[in-house]
Amino acid sequence: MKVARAIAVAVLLVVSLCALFAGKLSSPDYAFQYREVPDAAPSSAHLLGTDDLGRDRLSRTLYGTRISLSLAPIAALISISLASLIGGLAGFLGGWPERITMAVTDLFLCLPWLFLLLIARSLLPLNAAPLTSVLITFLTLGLLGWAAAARVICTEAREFRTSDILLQARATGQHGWRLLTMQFVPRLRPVLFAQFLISIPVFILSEANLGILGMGVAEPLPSWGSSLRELESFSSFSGEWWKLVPFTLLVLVVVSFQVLLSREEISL
Amino acid sequence: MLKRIAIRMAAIVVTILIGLLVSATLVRMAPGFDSDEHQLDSRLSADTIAALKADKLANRNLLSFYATYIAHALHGDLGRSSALGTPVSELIRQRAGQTFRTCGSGLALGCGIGFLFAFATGIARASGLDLLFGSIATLSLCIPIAALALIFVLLRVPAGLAIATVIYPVVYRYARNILVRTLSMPHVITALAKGSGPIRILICHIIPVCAGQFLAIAGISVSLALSASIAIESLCGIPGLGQLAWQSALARDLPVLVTLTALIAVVTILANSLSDLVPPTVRSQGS
Amino acid sequence: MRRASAIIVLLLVFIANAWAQAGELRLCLHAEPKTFNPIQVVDEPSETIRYLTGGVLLRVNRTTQQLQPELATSWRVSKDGRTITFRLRDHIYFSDGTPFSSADVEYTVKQMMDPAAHSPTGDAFRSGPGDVITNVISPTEISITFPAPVASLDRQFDQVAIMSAHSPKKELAVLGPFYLADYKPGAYVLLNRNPNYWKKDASGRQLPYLNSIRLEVQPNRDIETLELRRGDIDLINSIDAESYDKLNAAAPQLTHDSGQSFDTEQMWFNQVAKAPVPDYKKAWFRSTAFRRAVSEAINRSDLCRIAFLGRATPAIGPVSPANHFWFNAKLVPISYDPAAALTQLQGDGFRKEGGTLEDRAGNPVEFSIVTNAGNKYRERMATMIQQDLAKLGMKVNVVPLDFPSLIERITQTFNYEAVLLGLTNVDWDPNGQMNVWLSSSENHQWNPKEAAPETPWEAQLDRLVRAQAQSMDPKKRKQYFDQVQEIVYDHAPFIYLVNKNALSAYSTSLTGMQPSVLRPQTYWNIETIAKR
Amino acid sequence: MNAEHTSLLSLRVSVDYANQQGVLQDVCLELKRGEILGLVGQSGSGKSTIALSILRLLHMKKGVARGLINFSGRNLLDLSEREMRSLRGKEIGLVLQSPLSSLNPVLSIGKQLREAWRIHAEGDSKLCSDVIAQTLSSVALPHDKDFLRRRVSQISVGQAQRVLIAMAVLHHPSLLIADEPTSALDVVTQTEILDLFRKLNQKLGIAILYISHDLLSVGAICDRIAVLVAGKIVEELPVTQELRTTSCAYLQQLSGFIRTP
Repeated sequence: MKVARAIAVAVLLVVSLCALFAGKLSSPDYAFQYREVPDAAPSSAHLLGTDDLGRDRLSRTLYGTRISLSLAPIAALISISLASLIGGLAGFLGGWPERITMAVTDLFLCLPWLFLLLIARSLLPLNAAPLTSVLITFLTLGLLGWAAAARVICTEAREFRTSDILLQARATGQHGWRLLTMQFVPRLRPVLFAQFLISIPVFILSEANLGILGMGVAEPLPSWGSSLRELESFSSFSGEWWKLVPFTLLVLVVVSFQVLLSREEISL
Repeated sequence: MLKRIAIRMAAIVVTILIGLLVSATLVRMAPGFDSDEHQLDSRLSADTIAALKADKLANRNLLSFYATYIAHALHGDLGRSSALGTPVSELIRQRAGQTFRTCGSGLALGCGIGFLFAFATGIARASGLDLLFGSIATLSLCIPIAALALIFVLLRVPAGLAIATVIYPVVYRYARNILVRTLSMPHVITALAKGSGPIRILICHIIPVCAGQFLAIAGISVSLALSASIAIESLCGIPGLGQLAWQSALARDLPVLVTLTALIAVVTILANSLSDLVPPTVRSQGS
Repeated sequence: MRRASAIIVLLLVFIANAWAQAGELRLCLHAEPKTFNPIQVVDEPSETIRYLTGGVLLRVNRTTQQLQPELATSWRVSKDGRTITFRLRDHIYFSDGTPFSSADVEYTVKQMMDPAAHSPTGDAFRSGPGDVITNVISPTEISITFPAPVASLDRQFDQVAIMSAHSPKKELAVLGPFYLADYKPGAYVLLNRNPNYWKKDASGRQLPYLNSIRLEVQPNRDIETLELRRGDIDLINSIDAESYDKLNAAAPQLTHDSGQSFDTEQMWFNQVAKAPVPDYKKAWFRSTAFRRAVSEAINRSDLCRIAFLGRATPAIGPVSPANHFWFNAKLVPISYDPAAALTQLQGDGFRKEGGTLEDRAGNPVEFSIVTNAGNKYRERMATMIQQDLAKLGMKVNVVPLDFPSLIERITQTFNYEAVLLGLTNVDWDPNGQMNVWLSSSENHQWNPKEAAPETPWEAQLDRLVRAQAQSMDPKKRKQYFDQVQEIVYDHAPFIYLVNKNALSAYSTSLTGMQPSVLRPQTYWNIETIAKR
Repeated sequence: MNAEHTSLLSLRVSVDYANQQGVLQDVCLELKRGEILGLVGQSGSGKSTIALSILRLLHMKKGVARGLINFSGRNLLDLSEREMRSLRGKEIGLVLQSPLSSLNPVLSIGKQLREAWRIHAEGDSKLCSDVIAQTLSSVALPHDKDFLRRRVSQISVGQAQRVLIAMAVLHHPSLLIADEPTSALDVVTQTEILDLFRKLNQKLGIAILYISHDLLSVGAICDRIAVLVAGKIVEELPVTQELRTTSCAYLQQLSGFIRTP
């Protein structure tokens, strides 16, 4: 297990260092179209080949890592915070606040949010800087992603409210903030951690899907999501392993997070 | 008891009415509500285009749409699709069975495998297993849903499996982590100290205690399955409600979208009420 | 013994299956057909079904681009271009057994021209105010008079499927090679062979050869390609360049490139006076020099080579060179010349400071190109144009939008700067584009519904397209249209980018295929197609 | 041989947790049959770790035990999981500190008791209910149907603790490990439970490893006291009758031991 953890740390470290020094490791212009060599296989000039417009895949992957890997965890944190705030409070308070919150959550889960995103895009100026629109995209994703987790957390909190761990903790004089941090948060941690792990790849992919509403990462800025969209016509992949590099990286990073964050030993 | 059920039902009805209003507003306010792709067809006269849009323009006034919709819905008439011209109730009748089968099998399979793997990691006490199942979960989360749908068509596998692939990671992660937490609870240690074996621990001391949380997970996976079915059905060309939802979203088909929202809301609320059926496991002392 | 009989039974089942499938053509529709009523057809899936089921009086031969007789044995257009007279075939029956006569033609025309019916098919005949007069001369002869001359009147009848005036089945009684047998919404449309179809082949065998056609509703083009490779479907009418390339690499015997098509991909700038765009930007977009400079700075051959994988040709104007009769052969391909483009811009008061192009007032040139999201080729073209124009110092933002939002922006709110879209030209005759060039029309996309032409060249365009519509002389009409093409070439209200190639793919088990660049490319001669 | 003088449990273990090394460092303990050994120490000194490592349940807390745990002549660390399981509850019982959460909240008390019996015993349900009734009365609890049908939320803390004890001694184990069994109880209940332990020890001859930080209660029932500080045994003393009665000064001294390092 220790080895696994060391590997996980190493993977995350290497990936983030590569992203940080993307310009040093590859061609600094991720947007330049080498039009003589579109869709090329790896070569000494382009270590991971080029994409359909002849842009260097390696630098696009690295710059994309920088964007996706810094923003997706932030969005995940936003949605976790919202979920634990809303679900936790509702479950903790019980009674009608809980019932109303849960009704809102149910409603939230079935509303056609696509249209809200479309409305948001129509409010955004067409010439918004690519980076701004990425930020807004991830922010929106974080804000819309809490409902499912809030339900689980609420059930959890309700059990906690009625458990005598709380009673006992109260009896020993813990209250307020201390109760929250000492008892409640550690108890919620597994669920929050699950939510975090689920959200990261989901957010990275949703960003790509929002691209088709005009709210994703705008051209020519790269992101993992837009690289992963290439998988959608995967029948062309026979033997072209280099097109799977962003996908492999994403899986590696999330698995590393999993290894790193799962402290609990499970056994019976 | 009867009163409680009545209040509960009323709450559900109010929730759905609000849902209807919000979704109608969202659709109506979305850009492109008034437009029609045939507006670009230079062969058509302005008259014809106006006629093509007539159904949609009748719904322009949101409040009057809302009032007529509810009035008609009370008489069992859900209106007519503005894009397809067919009664909404008929559209739903034609397609509900397909979605029920796809989502049902996907849910059963996804939840089944998710819980099974979660229990397996719990019982086998091997963190290697967790890493394996967790990585499978990560892998299926990282594949774009369009690619997933395509893979399943390529392998000629039923679409239910694609939905299961979407649900499994979520169920596995939540269930496994709740399981881990429950495992370290004192009553499990007591049971272990009694000499109980792992299966007995699972069946008598973990599942009943976590039933609420597990049902909450099953509940949210219903809404997950429904939203996954939109993408999967429209990509795989399965004539279900998900495909209808996507087509209507593109066409800004207000009556269909509003009805579908209500339908999804009913299913979601019912699914999520599952976890409320189980009383909180630990009641405060003093009764 | 038991095993042997089991094998025989299995074999028989297999043969029966193979037999049943042998005469069935399978292909995909990309969306749900919206109607089965031939006069209400607007969308492509409905049009496919109309084409396969509808019997028409005259048909445009998609290979020779000439008219040929079908239900009408001969026809005559009057000198003023308002009246057409048909002589019809005798002893023809609808698919349900109802006999066919001139009354059915009269009924169809009346239905189509009924203002309350809002028939899109009828729009092609609505040239002026007034009523359409039909005159049934005999059961096999009819003349139809329109209130105003209709440009290439006879060719328009290619779109008119004759409906029965008396059949209880209404529009489901058809004269075409197939009739609608089964429809499962969202899943498939099944057409069966029309036993009453009138046409016979040279050896006297009744057509069509195929027993049935199964049209599967399948919006996903990747899956469509996959199904073709597997043999689940037999035909892809128009396949996109990327799938074509993949298929060509794996199974070259399936693919067919018919060359440059009539469809154009183009971009245009927003020239609407009341558009919510800054005034200084409007001034750029309304400057011919600016538009021409942009046009010249776009590397069209790169667009064809990279965005379309070589399966497209640089476009010259509204008429594709593939349209041999109507294309103005004097026009030369627009040369890629960024230096000349810059000079032209400098002549218009722009100057390049550092890496940035600025207008006279010092505003940096920055604009956005919107296009419909999900269209890979347009997104690619926009991104390539982004880099091409960066060489002039222009900053271009690419914004993909979902289709309804895009249409709302370009037809209602005019909240856009430039747009990249494609227009399909179904018609061989450019008269179908008339609404695009008339400045008062809603389809005059760069500046719709002008009260009066806002520029002299738009006034000239108005005059030319009206003149060609009035004239019955093909040579005269060609001259007018040549001038239209020259004006569009010089003023670039539309910046034409590429003409896609007409690409199709079909199984080697199909015989009698004659793919064409005109729609429907592969099955236009459906009655003589057979499946081995 | 007198049973009183044979050694029941002797251990010498070191324990590491995944995130903390040296939780127990070479701890030696010896427990004779029928003896009550008090294990005292501050919270965090590793008392509960000893309890869990004897039952080989340390992996629940992600810990590993090394060394020797000799119980009735067998080294527990060498046993298979199956052998260990047949030992738990039958020969070694465990009582945890928070009685309300140590009982399964969704099962009735009767069901949990029956479960505890059935794991290690054959026989019909008559025998089972007899044993349960007998054991419940020996811990001064009612054994009517109504009580057995209750859940943990419907009984008091003191009752819950008695149920736990009843469950632990159902099979008359030779060793009972009580991990801070009285810390959640009020003073009156505490005294009652302590009496109960003493009674069980005398009547059934069950040896008790009594873990606590409460010196008074330890002094009240134990034969010997071991003091655990930061994972090491620092003192092991017998408690004489004399000390038990006039113990204040001595206990104060012990407190010093516990607090100093």
